[in-house]
Parts: sequence; C-alpha cells; structure tokens
Amino acid sequence: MEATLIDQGLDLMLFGMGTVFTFLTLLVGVTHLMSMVVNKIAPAEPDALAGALPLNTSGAAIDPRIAKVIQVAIDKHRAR
Amino acid sequence: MEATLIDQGLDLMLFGMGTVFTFLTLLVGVTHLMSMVVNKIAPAEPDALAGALPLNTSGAAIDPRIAKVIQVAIDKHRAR
Amino acid sequence: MEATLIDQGLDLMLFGMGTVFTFLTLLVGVTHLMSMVVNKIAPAEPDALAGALPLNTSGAAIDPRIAKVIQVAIDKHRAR
Amino acid sequence: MENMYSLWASSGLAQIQLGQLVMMAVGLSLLFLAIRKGFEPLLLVPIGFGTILANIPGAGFDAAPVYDALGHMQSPGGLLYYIYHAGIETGLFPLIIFMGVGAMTDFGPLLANPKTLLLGAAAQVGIFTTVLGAVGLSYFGILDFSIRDAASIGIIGGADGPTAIFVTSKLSPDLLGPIAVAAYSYMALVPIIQPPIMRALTTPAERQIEMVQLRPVSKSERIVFPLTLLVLVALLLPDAAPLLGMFCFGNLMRECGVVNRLSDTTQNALINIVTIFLGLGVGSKMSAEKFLNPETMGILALGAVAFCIGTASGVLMAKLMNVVSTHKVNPLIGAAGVSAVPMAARVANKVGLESNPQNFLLMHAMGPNVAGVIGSAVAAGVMINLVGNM
Amino acid sequence: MENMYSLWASSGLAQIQLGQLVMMAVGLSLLFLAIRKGFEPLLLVPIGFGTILANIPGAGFDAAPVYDALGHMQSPGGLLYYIYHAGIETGLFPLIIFMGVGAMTDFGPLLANPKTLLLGAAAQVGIFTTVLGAVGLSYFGILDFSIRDAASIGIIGGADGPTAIFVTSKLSPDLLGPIAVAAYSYMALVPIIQPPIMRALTTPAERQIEMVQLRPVSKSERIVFPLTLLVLVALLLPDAAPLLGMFCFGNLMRECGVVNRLSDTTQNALINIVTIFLGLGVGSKMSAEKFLNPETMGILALGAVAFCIGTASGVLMAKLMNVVSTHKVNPLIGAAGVSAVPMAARVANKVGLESNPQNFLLMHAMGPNVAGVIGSAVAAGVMINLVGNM
Amino acid sequence: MENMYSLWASSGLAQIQLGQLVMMAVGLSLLFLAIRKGFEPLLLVPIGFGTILANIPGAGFDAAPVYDALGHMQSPGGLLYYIYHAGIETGLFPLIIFMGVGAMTDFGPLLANPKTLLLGAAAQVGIFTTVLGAVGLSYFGILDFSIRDAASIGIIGGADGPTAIFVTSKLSPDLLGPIAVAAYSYMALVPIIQPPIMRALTTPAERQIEMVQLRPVSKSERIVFPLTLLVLVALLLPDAAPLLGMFCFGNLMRECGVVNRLSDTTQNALINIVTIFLGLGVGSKMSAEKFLNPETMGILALGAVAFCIGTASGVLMAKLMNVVSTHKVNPLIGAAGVSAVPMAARVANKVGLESNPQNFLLMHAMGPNVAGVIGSAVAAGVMINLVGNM
Ligand code: NA
Ligand code: NA
Ligand code: NA
Repeated sequence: MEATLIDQGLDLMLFGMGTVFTFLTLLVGVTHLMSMVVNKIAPAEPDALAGALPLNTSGAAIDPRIAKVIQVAIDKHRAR
Repeated sequence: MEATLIDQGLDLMLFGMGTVFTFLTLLVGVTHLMSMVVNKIAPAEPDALAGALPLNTSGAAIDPRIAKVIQVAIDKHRAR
Repeated sequence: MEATLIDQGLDLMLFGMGTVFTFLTLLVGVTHLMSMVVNKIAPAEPDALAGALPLNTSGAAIDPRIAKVIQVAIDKHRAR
Repeated sequence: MENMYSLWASSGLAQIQLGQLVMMAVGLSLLFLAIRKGFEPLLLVPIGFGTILANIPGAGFDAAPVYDALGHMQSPGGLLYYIYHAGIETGLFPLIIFMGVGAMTDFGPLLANPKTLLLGAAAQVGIFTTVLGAVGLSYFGILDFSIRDAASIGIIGGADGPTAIFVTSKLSPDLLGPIAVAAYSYMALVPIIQPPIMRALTTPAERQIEMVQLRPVSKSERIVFPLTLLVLVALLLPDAAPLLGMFCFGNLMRECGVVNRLSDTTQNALINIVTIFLGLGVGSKMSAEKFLNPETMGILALGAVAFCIGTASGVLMAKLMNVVSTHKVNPLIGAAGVSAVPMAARVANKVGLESNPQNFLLMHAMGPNVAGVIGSAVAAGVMINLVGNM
Repeated sequence: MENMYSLWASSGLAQIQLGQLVMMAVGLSLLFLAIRKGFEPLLLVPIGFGTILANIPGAGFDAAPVYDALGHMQSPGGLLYYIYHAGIETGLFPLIIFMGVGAMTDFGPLLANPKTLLLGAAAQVGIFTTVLGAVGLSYFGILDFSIRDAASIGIIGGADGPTAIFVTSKLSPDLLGPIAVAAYSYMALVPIIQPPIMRALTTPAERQIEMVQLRPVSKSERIVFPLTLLVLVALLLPDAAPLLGMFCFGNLMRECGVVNRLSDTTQNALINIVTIFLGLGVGSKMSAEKFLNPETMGILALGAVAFCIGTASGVLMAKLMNVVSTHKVNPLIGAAGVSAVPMAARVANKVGLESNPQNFLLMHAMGPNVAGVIGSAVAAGVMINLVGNM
Repeated sequence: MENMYSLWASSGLAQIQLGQLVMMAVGLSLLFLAIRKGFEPLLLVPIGFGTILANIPGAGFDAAPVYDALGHMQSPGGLLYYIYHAGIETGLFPLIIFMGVGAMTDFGPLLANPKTLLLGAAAQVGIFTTVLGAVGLSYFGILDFSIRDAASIGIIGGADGPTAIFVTSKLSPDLLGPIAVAAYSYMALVPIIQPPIMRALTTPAERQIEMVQLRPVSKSERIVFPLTLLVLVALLLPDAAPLLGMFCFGNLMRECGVVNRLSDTTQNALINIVTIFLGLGVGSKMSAEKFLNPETMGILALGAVAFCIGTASGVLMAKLMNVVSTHKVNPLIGAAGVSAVPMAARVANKVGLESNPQNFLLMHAMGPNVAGVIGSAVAAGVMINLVGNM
C-alpha cells in the first residue's frame, strides 16, 4: 500500500510533467502558426508596441491620459 | 389533435393581438390622463426638452460635460 | 403564562440593558488602553484632524480634488 | 501505461463526437459575428463562448453535482449547470436584466407622444403570425412543434432578448439555445432586415414627413408613468407583471432622482454581471442534440419572418394612423415598434435622412421603440397565460 | 370564449381582494414618502415597490417553486420568493449591508473621545422599555405579541435598519414587513421626532456648551480599533458577532489602506446591489394579512415611543456625565446615540447651532452616533441569546 | 439568575478552547502580515478575518442551517457556511476569479515571444517534485498524506492562489485552509525567496544578457490567441478546461474590444466581490483541528520547497534554451515562470537591473509569468484527472 503511494507519486510526476511539457511545447508551435496565419489574413495595424503595454492591475477610475491632461491643467494654473 | 393545434394557434393570435392592442390603447388614454392630472397638480419645471435627452447606454465613467471641460483644457494646452 | 410574559420582558430589560452598559463601558476602557498602547508602539503621523474627516457617503466616481482641478480649468476658460 | 491510457481516454480528441465539433464551430461563428460584425456582442460573446465550453467533451461544464445518501457533495457540478439552474430556470436573470433595461430607458419621447404606443402594439403582429406559422409547419408534418414551442418561437419577433429567454425558459426550455441565438442575431440584423421593407411600404412623400417637435416632459410625469403602467398591468394582465414590474422598478429608480446610486449600479455593475452569466447560461443549452436538427432551421426561418411582418405591421399602422389623425406621423418610425432598442430607432432615423436630410426622426422613433418593449412584454404575458391553460 | 374567460379570470380585476388593493396603496404611500419627502429613499423605494409587486394578484412574485417527484422543476418560483429565502431568511443580506456600513464608517470621532460610547449605550434604553411596552399590551389583552415579537419590536428603537431586519428575520419573520417599515420610517423622521425632546430636556445654557476640539487620531489606532472591538465581542457576546464581525470587517478594509479596491466595491456596487434586493425582499412580507391588522398599529406606536425614549435617554445620560466629569459634553449629542447615522448627528448639530451659531457639534455627535450602531448590535445579540433560551 | 447564567454560558470566555484562541492569533498574524508587510493583502485580509470569525465560539459562522421535517428553515446557517458551500465547494469562486484574472492579463509579451511558454512549463517541476516529497513523508511515516493530499500540496508550487484553491477543494477540502494560506504567503514572499536562488544559478554575464525588443503584436493575434488556447485545451486536456476556459473567456472579453463594459465589471466589481467572499470562505476552513497539527507544518515546508524548485527549474530551463537557441534569453526571466503575476516578473526585472542598470527585463519576464499561469492550470488539470482515476 505504501509502496503504491510512492508509485502513485512517481506516476503523477512522470505523466504530469510529461503532459505539461507536451502541452506547452505544442502551444509554442500552435501560437507561432496562429500568429503567422492571422497576420497573413489580417495584416493589421499593430496597436503600439506590445512590450510597452503594462498590465492593468490598478482598477483606477480615471484614465492615465485624462490624469495627464488634468496635470497639464494644474501646471498651467500654477505657472500663471 | 392537429386540428386542435391550428385552433390553438388561431386562438393565441386572436386573443393575443386583441389583448396587446386593448392594453396599449388603454395605456394611451391612461397616459394622456396621467400627464394631464400630474401637470395640473404639479405644474413643473420641465427638465429641458424630452426629445433632446438621448438614451444613456454608454455606461461611461466620465460625464460628457466633464469630458468637454477636459477637452477645453487640452485645446488651450495645444494652443499655447 | 401571561405573568411569565411580563417577567420575561423585565428579564430582557434588566439583563439587556445591563449587558449593553457593561459591554460599552468596558469598550471605553479598552479603547483608551488600545489608543495608549498603539500610540506608544507606533507614535504615528496623525493623518490630519480626525474630527475634520467627513463620512464618505457620496460614492462619487470623481475625486473632489480632481473636481476642483477641473473647476479651475473651467474658471480659466471662462476668464479668457 | 494505465495513466497514459487514462490521459488519452479522457482527452477531448478521444471522446469528441462530430456534433460537439460542429457546435464548437457554431460557437466560434457566433464569436465571429459578435466581434467582427458587431452582432449584439454583449450577449453573443458570452453565448458563443458558452457554446464552446458546453461542448468540450469531458469538461463537465454542464454536469450536475453528485450527493451521497447523507446529502454531502461527492462531486461538484459544472459552472454552466449552476448558472443555468440558478439564474435562467428560475427566471431571475432575465428579470434582473429587465430591471437594468428599465433603468436605462428614457420614456420622455413616449410621454410626449403617447399614441406611438399603438405602433409598439402593431409591431407585435409579427409574434402572433409566427405562432401560426409554427403550428402550420407542425400541422403539415414538416416540423414538430407543440403549441408551447410555437409560442416561444413567436416571441423572437418581439425583438427583445430577455423577454424571449424568459418566455422560452418557462414554456419550452429545450429550445432556449436556438431561440436566444435567433432573437439576438435578428436584433443585430435590424439595419439589414428593416430598410427594404420600410422603403417598399412607403412613398417618398411619406418618408419626408416632418414631425412636430416633441413637447417637454416634466419630471413628475416621468416618475408617475412607471407607476401608472405598473398598476395597469397589475389590474389587467398579472402574467406580464414579472417582466413589466421589474422594468418599471428600474425606470422608477432612474427617474425618481433620490436613489441615483442604486440606479447607477443597476445600469452598470449589476446588469453587466448578469449579462455575462445569462449569456454563458444560454450557451449551456447549445448542445448538438438540441441545436443540430431541422427544428433549428425552422426556428431561424420563422424568426426572420416574424421580424419582417413585425416591421411591416408597424409601418402600416403608422400609415393607418395618418388616415385617421390630423397630426401626421412619419410611417418610418412605425418600424421602430419592434423594439430592438435603440437600433431600430436609429434605422428609422437613417432611412428618414436618406429622403430628407433635414428630417431627424431619432427621438420620434424612440417612442414606438420603447413602446415595442412594453408591447412584447404584454404579448409574453398573454402567451404564458393562454398556453398555460391550453 | 374559453380563452376570453381564462384571460378575464386571471386578470387582476377579477382576482383582487380589498386587502391587496389597500396594500398597493400602502406601497404607493411608501414611494411617496421616499420620493417626495425624502424618507430613507434607498430602502423605502425598493420596499414600497416590493409591496406593490407582492400584492399583485396572480403575478406569483411570492410563489414557491414546484418540483416533481424526481426533483425537476415544474414551475419556477417568483422573484421575491427567491430573494427572501436566499437573502433575508438566511440573514445574508443584512450582514453584507453591515459590512458595507462598516466600510463607510469613520471611527475617528469615537476614538478621539471614547466616553461617548456611553451615550450610544444609554440610547438603547428605548429598545428595552419598548419590549416592556409590547409585553404589557399583550398582558392587558390589547394586542397579541409573544416575547419574540416584543424583542423584534423593541429593536426598532435601535434606529438601525439592517439590525432590525436581522433580528426580526430570526425571531419573528411574520412581523418583518411592519417592523422594517417602522424602522426606516422613524429613522427618516429623526429630524422631526428628536428636536422637541432635545429642547425639552436641556436648558439653553447646556445647549450652548462648546466642546474641545477632537484630538487627531492615528492611522494605527483606526486599524487596531475594529480588531479590538471584534475580539471583545468574540470573548463576551458571540451572539452579537455576526453583525459586529461584518461591521468590523468592513471597517478594517476601509482603514487598513491595502485593500482599497475591495473597500470601494463594498461601499458601492456590493452594498447597492444588496440594498435593492433587501428592500424588495422586505416588500415580499408586506401582505395584507400580515400588515393590515391591529398589531401593525401597535408596532408603529411602540416604535415611535422607542425612538422618543432612546433620544431622551441619550440626552439625560449626557447630562449625567456632565455631573460626574470635568470635560463638559453638550447634552444635545446624546440624542445622536440612537444611531440613524448620520441623520441624528446632523440634527444634534442643527439644534446646537440654533442656540449658539458658532458651536459646530457635527463631529462631536458622530462619536455617539456610531456608538449607537455598536450599542444596538450589542442589544440585538443579547436579545437573540436571551429570547432563544426563554 | 438563569439569564445571567445563560449569558455567561454563551459567552466566548466560558466556551473558548485553547485551539480557538490560537487560531484567532493565527488570524491576527495573517492580518499583520497582510497589512504591515503587504503580503497579498487582497486575499490575506479576508482570509485572516475569516479565520477569526470562524473561531469565535458560539457565533455559529460555520453552522449549517436546520430544517424541520417539512423543509421549513428552523434556524439559518452562518455566513461562512453559505459562502463555503455556495462558492468554494462548487468551485464557482475560483473560476470567476480566473475569469477576472484573464480579463486583467496581457498576453502581448507572450505572443511576441512564444518560446517563453517553455519557461512556464519548466517552473511547474516544483509542483510535481513536491508531490513526491509529500508521498515520501507519508511513506516514511513522518506525516500522513494521501495521494490526493499530496497533489493538493504540490499545487502550492504553482504560485497561483485560485488554482490551488480549486484543486484542493476538489481533492482534499480538509486541507484547504493551510494550503490556501501557504499559497498566498509564498506568493507574497517571492521577492525574498527567489533572488538568492536566481543569483546562485546564474553567472554575472548571464544576468547581463540584454534581450531584443519585443515585436509589436496585432489586435487580431490577441483576439485569436485565447480561442486557440481554448480549442487546444478542449481537444487535449478537458480537465484543465474549467480553469483555462474561464481564463480565456475573461481574456477574450478584454481583447475583443466590443464588450468593454463587461470586461470592466469583470476586472472590478465582480472580481472584488468574489475575492472578499473567497477569502472569508477559505477562513471558514481554518479551524483548530484542521490547522493546528503536524501536517500543516509539513504543508508549509513542502510549499517552500516547491517554490524554490520551481524557481530553479525555470532559471535552468532558460539556460538550457540558451544552449540550443541563437536568440539568447536572460535566464533571470525563467524564475518568472512560477507565475505569481506580476510579482515574479518584477523580481526578475529588479535582479536584472542590479547587474546591468540599462537592462529592463520586466516586459520580457511577463511572457513566462503568464505562461506560468497556463502551466499550473494544465498541471492542475492533469492532477485532477490522474488522481481521480487512482
Ligand atoms: Na417588441
Ligand atoms: Na442604535
Ligand atoms: Na504557475
């Protein structure tokens, strides 16, 4: 019984890691393919640099661009 | 049985349309009456032209008037 | 039975008010103690006058400070 | 090896049936229509995604929970199972959506010109002729619809998604998938379906009719109207009270001016949350055996017919009103009586501008447009009442 | 003809009973008070509307779902049925509201002057004398209240809606309608009920007492206080822990500064959604047989008495504290001890300004005001405990 | 006297057991870590508070409702009981959180450099070696874990809270408390746990590797990717479909651009509401008998090991990729493969800047970071499948 537990653990490890790697490796290929196909079908206007888009985790109610405009208004006010 | 189905359909049509028309015709009258009574009891400050009020389906967080003020601030900023 | 009802009411009153007063009197002491201990351990930057902080029940989406900035922008716009 | 086999045996590839594959393609098509073509995306994105989820073999999105004899849960149900049974089978989600729609509805144009209510009545002719069409198909043995099915199919012509879902979940839940999809798809197709019919039934001169500016409507009228409507429904047609009651409640919150925070939440967080789950829950009824059959083709065809007849009836009713009344109505606004708020009103405005670039019909068309919502809710109430007693 | 009859037989006009008609008028009156007179509209608009919905004959808002022998749903329940049983019978809605109220409460003034907690204790005298009044009415055979009823009626004097609903739904759910209506109505009437009592029990000189400015309260104190209160409740009065636990949780989210997004949602979307459904659910208990009876009159009368006694007790307690202590307290802030946040504090401020235009009592009155919330939650805990063992 | 006794007997002081007192201290410690040390406060504040509530003797937060023979409720259940059974036992809350996380996730960096998916795979090695560790401890009789327990403990190494809660509530609900606490605590400790391992396994030259700027990613790619992932999961690993399906749904709502109001609500009101209740519900499993035992120590130790191994595997995988590929990868971003979004990516960036102040790795590390979320959801699916068949 206890030997079985170890066996089960080894099985989990083997098949688990195997599946994770197989799945994600496959996903690498499929993603490459998808990007190629999509960009051929719809040669799109890239919406700015992907790398430049930060994760939106702020949940802020005020858009940063609007905040900037407001900042400009403040600066002008102070500069008078 | 199948004749009954047709009968049921005809019944639904007859009584259904009858009820819809009766109800909404009645509602026309009642609404007229309601407006008359209400405007007699509370001869109110009409809140602008009803026809001019668009349906709010945007769900925007920023009020359009505030957006306009911000636009003004932008314009002034650019015009400097 | 009905005498019991009156008795029950008297009991409720007696033990109820007793508990309420005991609990809140204890809480007065504990709160004093808590404030003393906390302010000794963490002699903190008081965040402005407590009495001056109004209850936030507005639920407004726009921060009052931002509203003020926008007002400034409006005023400047009008003053042109 | 056993584990290898277990993994393979539980994989989608090993279990998938052709029907599921086709339904996943249907789900993807709905997403395409929603995202690329702009077909009612707020509903069709969740419905399309829900369709895919419900058809993943072995994922158990639609599985019921299993309890042991003592009532302890042995395995939990799937997400879509819970959503469907808690929100759609009970009717809660459509009712909450109706409350939200009420909170977003402006009755001003209708109050300024109440007779446009008749246009909202006329456009419901589409509903009932479609019922007749459905029982006819059944009579001739072409398809197999019961009277409950026919009533649910007819309501597609009401051009009101939550009403269609509410009625169908009560009368024939098995048809919920195709009926909801048809209802939202045709609502999205309003700009394509309606204009030819509108042009065919009107003369250029009629399309150029300019309407008198709407009178201002007081705040008190706006507050009293939903209550008036509620009382009338309560006294005459209680079966329509769930839908119209919640609609009036939403509208009262909007107009009364003292519960703005409740009204805002109803129009935003609450309706959005319920919309997501309503869409996913409808998707859970999009299984191959319920969707891939001749009846679905029949439902789609009948739904289209319902829309066309409803549009035509609205236009013709407006022309009839012009015969009787001195205040002329532009017959194009009759087409807005199907509801499909605010799309149908915009279509009326657009077709009107084609004939007369100075003639802005949008606000005039909003009257029949919201009247159409009331009209189809009333029709829904009558159907539930009559069919329940048949 | 049969259909004609079916439609007529199911119409409201054919089925309505006088009681339902009267209750619909009661619902409309509540809406009038809420919208025109500004009586606690956030609750009374949903309660009033729910009252009308619950009394529409044949609409089934309050109907239970019907299942067949296999557990499949045959007909769904009504909206108000689900709301009541899921949210009110379980106590979930009042507890979530309490969490939201906690997230909106500023304990600063209370922390700056903890002895005002005693004013919040004194004002609960109203609760317990009302219990005595209710059993007295029963004793003399005038009305028929059990000890559970009397406890629920007394809690009206706590001037705290969710507490009243929580206690009543546990102790005597049949009285939920009148008790909730009385609680919110009297909370709205605070500006009318309290000032005469306050003036009668104080001298002009007392009303002019100026209080020393409140000391600043540190962020750490604000964070530690709800935890302190929680631990004290846990150790001494676990029956008050549901209400006060959620209250402290909301307040901790507000003050800790690291979960602002949770605190914002608690104060807005979440509390608004629950408020709407809580109100509708209370309305579902406003049926003619439960509301139109002498007991309701008794409840309304006893509730008014409770408010008056609570107000008086708070004022008198403040005067007593002035006898003992050197730091003088303006006795007007004692009236704020009933809770009814923030209305009662505003009333204290207004009456104070009448006597001394430079004397701003608002912040000083916020201390007893939030103490009143704690006080009535403690009273609720004691009652649930003692009555449960009687 | 009897009442006096009843009050005393029901007080916390009279009933409290040592275990409960210790658990309340544990709850306070979690709050301290969350508020003072910034440990994942969005979850640990509700979990900590829920721990205190669940351990108040006699408050009944965790009590089941009692029904009489006819099915009428005799006493309602406690708040935490309802939350746990409605939201956690059913798996609904983790799935809704995953939808929200999907709506907050930007797959751009991953799409620009898909091979970073392999880093997200490698970091899951930590999960499976921990499973082995747990069965080893059981084999040697040190602790007592079943294979289901071991699988749940392993998933801590996935550094993904909702995944850990989802798996544990399916496989070994009794361990939910300690596993959720371990998962969130270690996620918070990422900035302390990871850097020494990262430095130990890399040379200064490797840490200075600058990566080529990421290519722009089109809107269409962003829309099609979640659908591609969904289809792949559906075909190959349906057991991972609940988690990844909801994740992809949230992401599609975010990227498709036509349902922004749904996406906003998902990212804000909805995820916040569910986060509060998820945390409280986890707290309800933090009872003394389930937490204060040697197994919890084992879980905490194994969880830490899992994190370390996962981090190391990610780094080593990146080094291996550099051996094979010509496009060099900075091995520090391998550590971000554990997920813990976005903390692990920030840590990679920070350690990178130490070696080369011009080398901004943040965006490059976001690829493996979100890949880690996918990787641990896949691992979760495999475990649920295999363990369910063992
Ligand atoms: Na309609
Ligand atoms: Na009170
Ligand atoms: Na991970």
